[in-house]
Amino acid sequence: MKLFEYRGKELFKKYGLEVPNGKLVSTEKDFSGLNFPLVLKAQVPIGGRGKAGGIKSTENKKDAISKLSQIIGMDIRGYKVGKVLAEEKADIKNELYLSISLDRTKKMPLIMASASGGMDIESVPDEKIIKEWINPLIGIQPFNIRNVVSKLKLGKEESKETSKTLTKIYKLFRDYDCELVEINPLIITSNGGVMALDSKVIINDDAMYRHTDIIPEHVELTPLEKDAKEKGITFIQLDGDIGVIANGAGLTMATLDALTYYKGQGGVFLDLGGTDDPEKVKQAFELMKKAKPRVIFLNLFGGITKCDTVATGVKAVITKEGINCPVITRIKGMNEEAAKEILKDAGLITATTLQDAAQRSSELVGGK
Amino acid sequence: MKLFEYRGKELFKKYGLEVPNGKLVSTEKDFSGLNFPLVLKAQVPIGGRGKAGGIKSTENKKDAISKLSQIIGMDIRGYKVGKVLAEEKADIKNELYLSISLDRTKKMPLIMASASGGMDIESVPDEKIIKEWINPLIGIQPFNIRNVVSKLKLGKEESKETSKTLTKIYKLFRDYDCELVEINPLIITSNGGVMALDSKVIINDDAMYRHTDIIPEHVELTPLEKDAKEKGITFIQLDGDIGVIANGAGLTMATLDALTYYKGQGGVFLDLGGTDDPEKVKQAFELMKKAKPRVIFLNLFGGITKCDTVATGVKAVITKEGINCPVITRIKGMNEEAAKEILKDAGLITATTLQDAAQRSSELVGGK
Amino acid sequence: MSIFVDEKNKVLVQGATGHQGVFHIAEMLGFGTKVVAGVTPGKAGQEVHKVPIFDNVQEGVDETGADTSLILVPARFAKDAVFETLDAGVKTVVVITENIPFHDAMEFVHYAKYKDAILIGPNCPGIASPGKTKIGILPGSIFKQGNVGVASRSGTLTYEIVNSLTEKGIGQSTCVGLGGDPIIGTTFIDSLKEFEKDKDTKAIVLVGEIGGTAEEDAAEFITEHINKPVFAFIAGRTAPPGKRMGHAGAIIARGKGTAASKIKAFEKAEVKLAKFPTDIADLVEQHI
Amino acid sequence: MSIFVDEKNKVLVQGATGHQGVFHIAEMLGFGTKVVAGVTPGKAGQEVHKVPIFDNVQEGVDETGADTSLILVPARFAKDAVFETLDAGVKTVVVITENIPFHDAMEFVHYAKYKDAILIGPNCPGIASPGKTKIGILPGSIFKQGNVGVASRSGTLTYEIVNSLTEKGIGQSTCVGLGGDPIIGTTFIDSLKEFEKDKDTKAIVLVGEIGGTAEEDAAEFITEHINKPVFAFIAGRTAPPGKRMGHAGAIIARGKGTAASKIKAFEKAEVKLAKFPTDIADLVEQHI
Repeated sequence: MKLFEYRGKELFKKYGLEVPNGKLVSTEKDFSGLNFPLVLKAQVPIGGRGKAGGIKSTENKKDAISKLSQIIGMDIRGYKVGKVLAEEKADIKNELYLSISLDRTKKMPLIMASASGGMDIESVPDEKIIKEWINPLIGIQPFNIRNVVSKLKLGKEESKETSKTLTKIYKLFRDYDCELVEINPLIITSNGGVMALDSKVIINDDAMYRHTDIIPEHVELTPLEKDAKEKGITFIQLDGDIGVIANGAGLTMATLDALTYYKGQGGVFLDLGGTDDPEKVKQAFELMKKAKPRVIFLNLFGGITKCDTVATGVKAVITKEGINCPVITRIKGMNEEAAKEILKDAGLITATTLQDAAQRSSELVGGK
Repeated sequence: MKLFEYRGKELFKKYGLEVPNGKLVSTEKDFSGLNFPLVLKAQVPIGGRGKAGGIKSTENKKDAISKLSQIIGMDIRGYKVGKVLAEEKADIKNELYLSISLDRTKKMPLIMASASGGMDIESVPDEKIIKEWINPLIGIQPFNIRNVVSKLKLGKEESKETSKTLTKIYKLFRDYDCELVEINPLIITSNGGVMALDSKVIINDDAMYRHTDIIPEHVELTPLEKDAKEKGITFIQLDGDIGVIANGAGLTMATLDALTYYKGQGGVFLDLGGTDDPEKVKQAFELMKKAKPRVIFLNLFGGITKCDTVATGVKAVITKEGINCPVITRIKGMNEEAAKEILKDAGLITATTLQDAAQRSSELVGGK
Repeated sequence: MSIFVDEKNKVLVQGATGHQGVFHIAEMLGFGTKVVAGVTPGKAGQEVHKVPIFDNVQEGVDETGADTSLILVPARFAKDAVFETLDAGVKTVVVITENIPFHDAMEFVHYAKYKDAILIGPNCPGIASPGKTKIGILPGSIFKQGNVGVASRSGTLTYEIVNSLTEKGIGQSTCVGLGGDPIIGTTFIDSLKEFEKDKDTKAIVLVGEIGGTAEEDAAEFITEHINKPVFAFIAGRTAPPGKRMGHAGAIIARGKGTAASKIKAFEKAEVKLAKFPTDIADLVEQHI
Repeated sequence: MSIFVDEKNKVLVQGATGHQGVFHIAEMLGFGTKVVAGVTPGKAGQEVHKVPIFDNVQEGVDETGADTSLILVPARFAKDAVFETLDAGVKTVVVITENIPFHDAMEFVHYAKYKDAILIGPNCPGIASPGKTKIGILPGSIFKQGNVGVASRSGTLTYEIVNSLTEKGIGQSTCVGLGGDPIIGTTFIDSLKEFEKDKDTKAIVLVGEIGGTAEEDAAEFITEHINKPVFAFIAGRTAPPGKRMGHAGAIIARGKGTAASKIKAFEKAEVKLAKFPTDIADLVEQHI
């Protein structure tokens, strides 16, 4: 779960990190207790809000209120701005970059730091990025901190403060099962203090159960999304008009790839996970009907359950509730021939290969 | 450092373990706030105090005061009792044994538990002792707790409470760098609670620097012991009358063994550690003179420093301050012949072999 | 021969008495797997398809000589289950469980290395060496003993590919499902090393997907160390960046992990790439 | 040949610029040891006897190819120093430092195992393979190249024994000081395994002392696995129970670790025991 900036900063404060004095603002009176100049920052769960006009400086209250009204409700790459954080402008001597993420190859946390803070880390040349890996069996050690901080070439006091900060951030990263903690910029103030001007914190969704103090940002689910979530079916909305039902992430992706090859495009897609349970297939069909695609493409590999059992389930939904668009089915695995007969019987188009099925689906929506 | 029982119990309380209501008592008014019957327990850093009369039950204040006066000042295997802990008698349903120690062979903490609490663990047959090793890279895990507690065959609630207790004790063991935490008995009370009736906690001396909250029990050092401590020389008082100076633990022990072989007996012994630094040898001689042994036996292996350099140092002390008992010297290593000449010159008996030196020393005090 | 597992592995199932446990113990026994023990705390003395159940792993190992563990417990108990089995001396661990927190997986993956144990998964379908053993939840019916080694980050997609190989009469030496999580114990490179050494493996099939750089790393390794022919399929060529595509590990994050990058790396390593999953079987047939 | 270390080891010294570091770098260079780097944070660019000093171990390893580390830092920094050197890829670590907390030692000993590294010590004098290398603080002058392997829990006592061997013209293949702490990385058994394999070792000398059961464990191992003649000396036959005899590990605790028990175990394993340290040389001379 990606935390909004202000939530990330609440966690930072909990771990003793300095952040600018600030708060969420929505009306004039919210500015009391804050000293101008201020920075107003749109709270959205994506980067690039600065370029999109979501960050504005302001010198006085009148100007602030006017700028606040510009930011609230703004659309930033599909996210409507609902919350704005007002913060006192910091006294920046030096901007650093600091992050802790997961290195999938080494299977351990990776600290990245750079003396060039404030810019996108992907634009910093690799040799200017300090990298330090932390072994999960022993956690962060004094030498890791020394290795990172000594290469930042800071003054003595600044190094000491940055070392303390890094220790705290790592603790937060570990305690909260983070995938990412990024601070860009982490600044050195002119009195030698260290302060986090931004926060990007992503908590591993699978570990949320042990962080009940983190209240998820309210996300409006569509009725379909809600329905899918309750049934444990992965639901992803893409731009196309072919509804795809498949089992397993890899097979689902391969199905979308095949549609694209034939100039079709996946729309709603439902991944049943690694199952071919007839009950789950039935539920997916019911969901898909509500999504009203132009074609439904069912691509299943019958692993444990026999294909004819699955087909019987599908037939039951179709027969009982009717369907108002063409359905292309392809079921592979044990008893697939019997399955085909059943599906044909239910008026569904049955294909043998993924290619065949993908091509037919694409043609039905005007692909090649 | 071995903690007195009441100190160990203070740590237990800090970690949320139940202990009987109690306090240190020395006068009548100290009994206020305690409910009879009570148990009075001599606070000494060794076991076996029960058999020695250091633990007494008492039903009323008059009796308590009389028994307290019997215990205070009592000599328990060389330890004069200065402190007495008075505790309310616990309601015992069941007595368990529980300890965490270091397994030197496996190089990890070892939990030992037994359903036969209250008795000396060495008298419990091995197959009745539950053993569970904790890997230091991952610390205690839920399965370790399950493994120990399920084998104790307790009731459901009791198991739950014992599991919590074990988790807390392990945390204490690790946090405080313990060599041993032993609770014997750990009792189950009739309402299903778990309570530590005794405590034996040993903290690793080398880790004491990180546990500044632990105030060492005041131990009266003799002037010699104090002197040796300040100079970083290991000082051990044994029963014999031959003063031994040697370098290194192994060599020192081998020297004592050799004396015993010739029916001599080591008295004060000074281990310089793995050094042959002439300055340290000089200090040891000064110390040894104060201990007034009947013979001094200097057994050095000259490793890094040349033997003649060491001998010159020894000669300087002897010549300057005189010595009032025979000194047998044996120095091996580089330039040992030159060293012998110097020592002979200073009026010291020089021996070539350990056997020769040990035999001569023993003879001087009436050994064989 | 085969890699990682063969007919000698004696399997203990953790989470044996649950729905999945009972079902897959039967499936594995049917495949010929030596399932010797199950573990569910508090259920010692019970049996599942005549396989004895123990209270803890150590007892299961001591009583039956189990050397391999199949983990089917829920995500929040998985780390404990893996630690328990490694401490009991088990040397091969297959973790089926999905949705395990990454930090838990990091810890047990490194602990397995400390114990010199093979750990496959998590979030994987398991491993099968046809004719010898199957440890996991892969459908047994799709396999045929033979000379193609398969390593895959996907589940059902692998079943498709294996099934199409079998339909063409091309058998498999070992098929290992590596798992769809970002942190997994056994990687393409680990599998490639073993397949290269395995005398009965004549060709290698890799099934990759978007996310991470496992395919790029594998491509580099193939160039330097692999002499056997390698075939590959990459899923997710049309997946949009930033969306988690079903698997926790299948995500294009910060510009990294695209199918294009993986395909390019494999082409450079002269790995033969299939456009559609089932094309793999045709490619293999043409080349061996 | 020799065990654990030979002339190829490239040594990095942690704590190189302190009094002990400067002294022993010179001593080691004089013995022929390849000392290639030193590490003291903040002192990069300096030299000690022409050995370059680095700020951290990784830089030292990257610049010089060091594969071995000698730890001379104070006790409270020792754990960090060992972790640092292991993470930098160093495969042989010799820890001289004494008074390291046991819990620290337990962690780094197991971490060394995870890294497949050899760790000798802590609280040890180091290791010497005469004619090849010396890594530690043992006096170089006492050694002579030859065929007797020595493993010891003691420091100066070992010097005595080695010196008496050398005086009799009996050289040593490798002499390893295991360390006087209760928790040590390399044990008698580890050394016995290597000595048994080493073609240039014809006889083995073990120097034990009271405390723990390392000698008893070794005796059992000798009976089962060692064919070369083994000689031993045990210090502390007259040590009183409960007193720590100089070494942290040399203590008879709760009735365990007595010299009598060790002597009995060695006798059962047909190990030849010496009454006095220097008798070892006579025994070896008689038997080989």
